[in-house]
Amino acid sequence: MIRVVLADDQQLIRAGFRALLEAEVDIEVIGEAATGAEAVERAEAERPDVILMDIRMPDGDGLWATEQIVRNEALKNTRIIVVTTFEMDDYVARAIRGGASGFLVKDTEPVELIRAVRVVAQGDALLSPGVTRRL
Amino acid sequence: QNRAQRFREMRQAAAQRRQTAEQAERVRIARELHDVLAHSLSQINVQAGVGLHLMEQQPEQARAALENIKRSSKDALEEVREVLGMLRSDASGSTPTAQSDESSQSPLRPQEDIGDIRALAAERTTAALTISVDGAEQADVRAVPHAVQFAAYRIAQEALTNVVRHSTASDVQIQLAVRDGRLVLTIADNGVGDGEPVAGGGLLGMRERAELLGGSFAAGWAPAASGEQQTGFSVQAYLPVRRTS
Amino acid sequence: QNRAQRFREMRQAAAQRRQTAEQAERVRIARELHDVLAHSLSQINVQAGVGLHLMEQQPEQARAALENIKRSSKDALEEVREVLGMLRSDASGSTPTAQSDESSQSPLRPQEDIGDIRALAAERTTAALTISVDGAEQADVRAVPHAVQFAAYRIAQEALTNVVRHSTASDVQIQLAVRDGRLVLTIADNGVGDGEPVAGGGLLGMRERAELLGGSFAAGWAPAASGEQQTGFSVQAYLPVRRTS
Ligand SMILES: Nc1ncnc2c1ncn2[C@@H]1O[C@H](COP(=O)(O)OP(=O)(O)OP(=O)(O)O)[C@@H](O)[C@H]1O
Ligand SMILES: Nc1ncnc2c1ncn2[C@@H]1O[C@H](COP(=O)(O)OP(=O)(O)OP(=O)(O)O)[C@@H](O)[C@H]1O
Ligand SMILES: [K+]
Ligand SMILES: [Mg+2]
Ligand SMILES: [Mg+2]
Ligand SMILES: [Mg+2]
Repeated sequence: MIRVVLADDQQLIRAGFRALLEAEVDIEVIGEAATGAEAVERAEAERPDVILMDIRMPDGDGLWATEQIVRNEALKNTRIIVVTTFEMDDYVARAIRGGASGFLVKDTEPVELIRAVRVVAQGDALLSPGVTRRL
Repeated sequence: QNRAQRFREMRQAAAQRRQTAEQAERVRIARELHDVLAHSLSQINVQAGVGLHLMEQQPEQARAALENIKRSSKDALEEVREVLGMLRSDASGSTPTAQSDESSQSPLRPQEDIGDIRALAAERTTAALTISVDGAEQADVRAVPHAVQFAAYRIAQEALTNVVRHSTASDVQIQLAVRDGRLVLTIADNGVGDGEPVAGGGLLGMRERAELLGGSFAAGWAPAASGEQQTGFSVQAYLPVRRTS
Repeated sequence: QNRAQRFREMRQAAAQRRQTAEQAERVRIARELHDVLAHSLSQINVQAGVGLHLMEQQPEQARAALENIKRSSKDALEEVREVLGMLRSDASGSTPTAQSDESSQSPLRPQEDIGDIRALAAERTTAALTISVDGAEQADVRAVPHAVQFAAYRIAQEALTNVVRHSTASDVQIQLAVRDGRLVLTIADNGVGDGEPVAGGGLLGMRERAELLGGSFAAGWAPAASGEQQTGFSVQAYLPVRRTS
């Protein structure tokens, strides 16, 4: 079972991703967070395999939370996919530098998102094509 | 000829200033819209995608998605109308920002000024963090143009956000002074650390604000001096005080 | 003394020009956004409503609605991204824009022209709504300057958005003609209703577009004539055809 935490301040995004992922036999959503600080908390409490991490959140954004989680030795098996509204160069670069395993925009196809979760859970890195081109 | 050339130069300078104002305005609007619109649209897109993906196995998901979309598109529309209404009324606006009446705030109107930095500091003060503000009440500081005051407020706000987020500091000092025709704003903490900071949205935004006003910006760790002095992170902005009247 | 005063006046004039440029820029961005985004969002809202309404009897309608919503929210997002990207790069931008070359212009670049009105009409046509376009191919109409063409396109687009949103009409007629040095654009529907419309962003934007070009604008219900003639809502813009080259 791939255990996933969803971090996004938009409730409808969390609900959408939850419905999507819960429907897969090998994936379960074990927690949600609406702020960066909560994401770090959830990560420490649940030790998920994968976190889908929004960037723009109150109280510690997703880039900060990513850095905190990556830095935490106890969470070295937790992979982070940054999922955000904009594929902005500086965000992408920072997310990757900060230790995220992948970067997706929110309007990615559902099948792509599910695939990304599986790929990253296996320990592989993932970059959306638009991003790799630029880096 | 000499006169013609002077005139041409004057015109060029004016055009350039105009351009700068336009650009500043664009950046500001871009920021606002980023928040308002893109988020609603991506939320709608996710909902539609999920509804479609799941509708075979879970038909009720399609209904839920449509209901959510209906509601959030309506909310977003109202928000767009509000923002645009305010852009318009600002633009046709008789009185730019004479009133400092908070209740009449629009998201796009610069209203906070240097006087509000004190409240900001009080808000962020905790048992573990003291914040002092120096110079905010001086007559020459209070007299700087509103655009500069607003920029100073935002820079102080963002710098304090960074202290709370990134710093081990127990004390922050905010200082304001007018020197050589510039407002000098310093936010210095006593946190420990080193290395070049990797600029994110916060430092970039602060720099942008300063440069849009024709000023300059610096941020980083104070060099750890001869054993005694404590190191700390500081942010400094120099904002030219051009008189508009 | 005289010199000091002249200098002060010059400075004031420059400040005013700057202000005006800012305001013009805001209005321009506001208008574009209203048309581009309010438009997508309201279509999305209508789609969701229709999908929900029909999904009991015709479950496949829910799928169609979700598909349309998914596509249009993605398109709109891309548009927002493009606009924001360009606002950003413009702002940090190197070269101002001395050229008055319309086609090489920014994000908010006028692109559509009168020729695109036909496609717009086709897009909005449904079983319950026919839309005809008259005069769009006439040589004198096609020859009007691009800024005027773009304004005409946007006015037609916004008027159609209003028909879809507010009207009971089953038929819309769009007419274009050049008369007395002006492009005359009429969008008239056969919906039923009366009273002065309360102008929102749509009618305001249409008027602004017309007036910015030195033209005029009117909208409202046709007077219900002597029993025979059907009443309807119509929008009319007169856009001067000034030659730019
Ligand atoms: N007061 C401070 N003390 C220590 N480090 C700081 C301080 N302010 C900024 N930094 C460093 O500078 C970096 C960049 O700050 P910046 O505000 O640009 O981005 P951020 O806070 O990480 O993210 P955001 O885009 O949300 O502001 C921070 O990540 C941090 O490492
Ligand atoms: N074709 C039409 N048929 C009937 N009423 C119309 C028509 N077009 C406009 N109206 C009326 O005029 C009003 C103003 O239209 P306007 O486009 O300015 O604002 P809106 O459509 O209500 O909102 P928005 O700011 O999103 O465009 C509408 O609310 C409606 O009552
Ligand atoms: K599951
Ligand atoms: Mg967010
Ligand atoms: Mg920051
Ligand atoms: Mg309208």
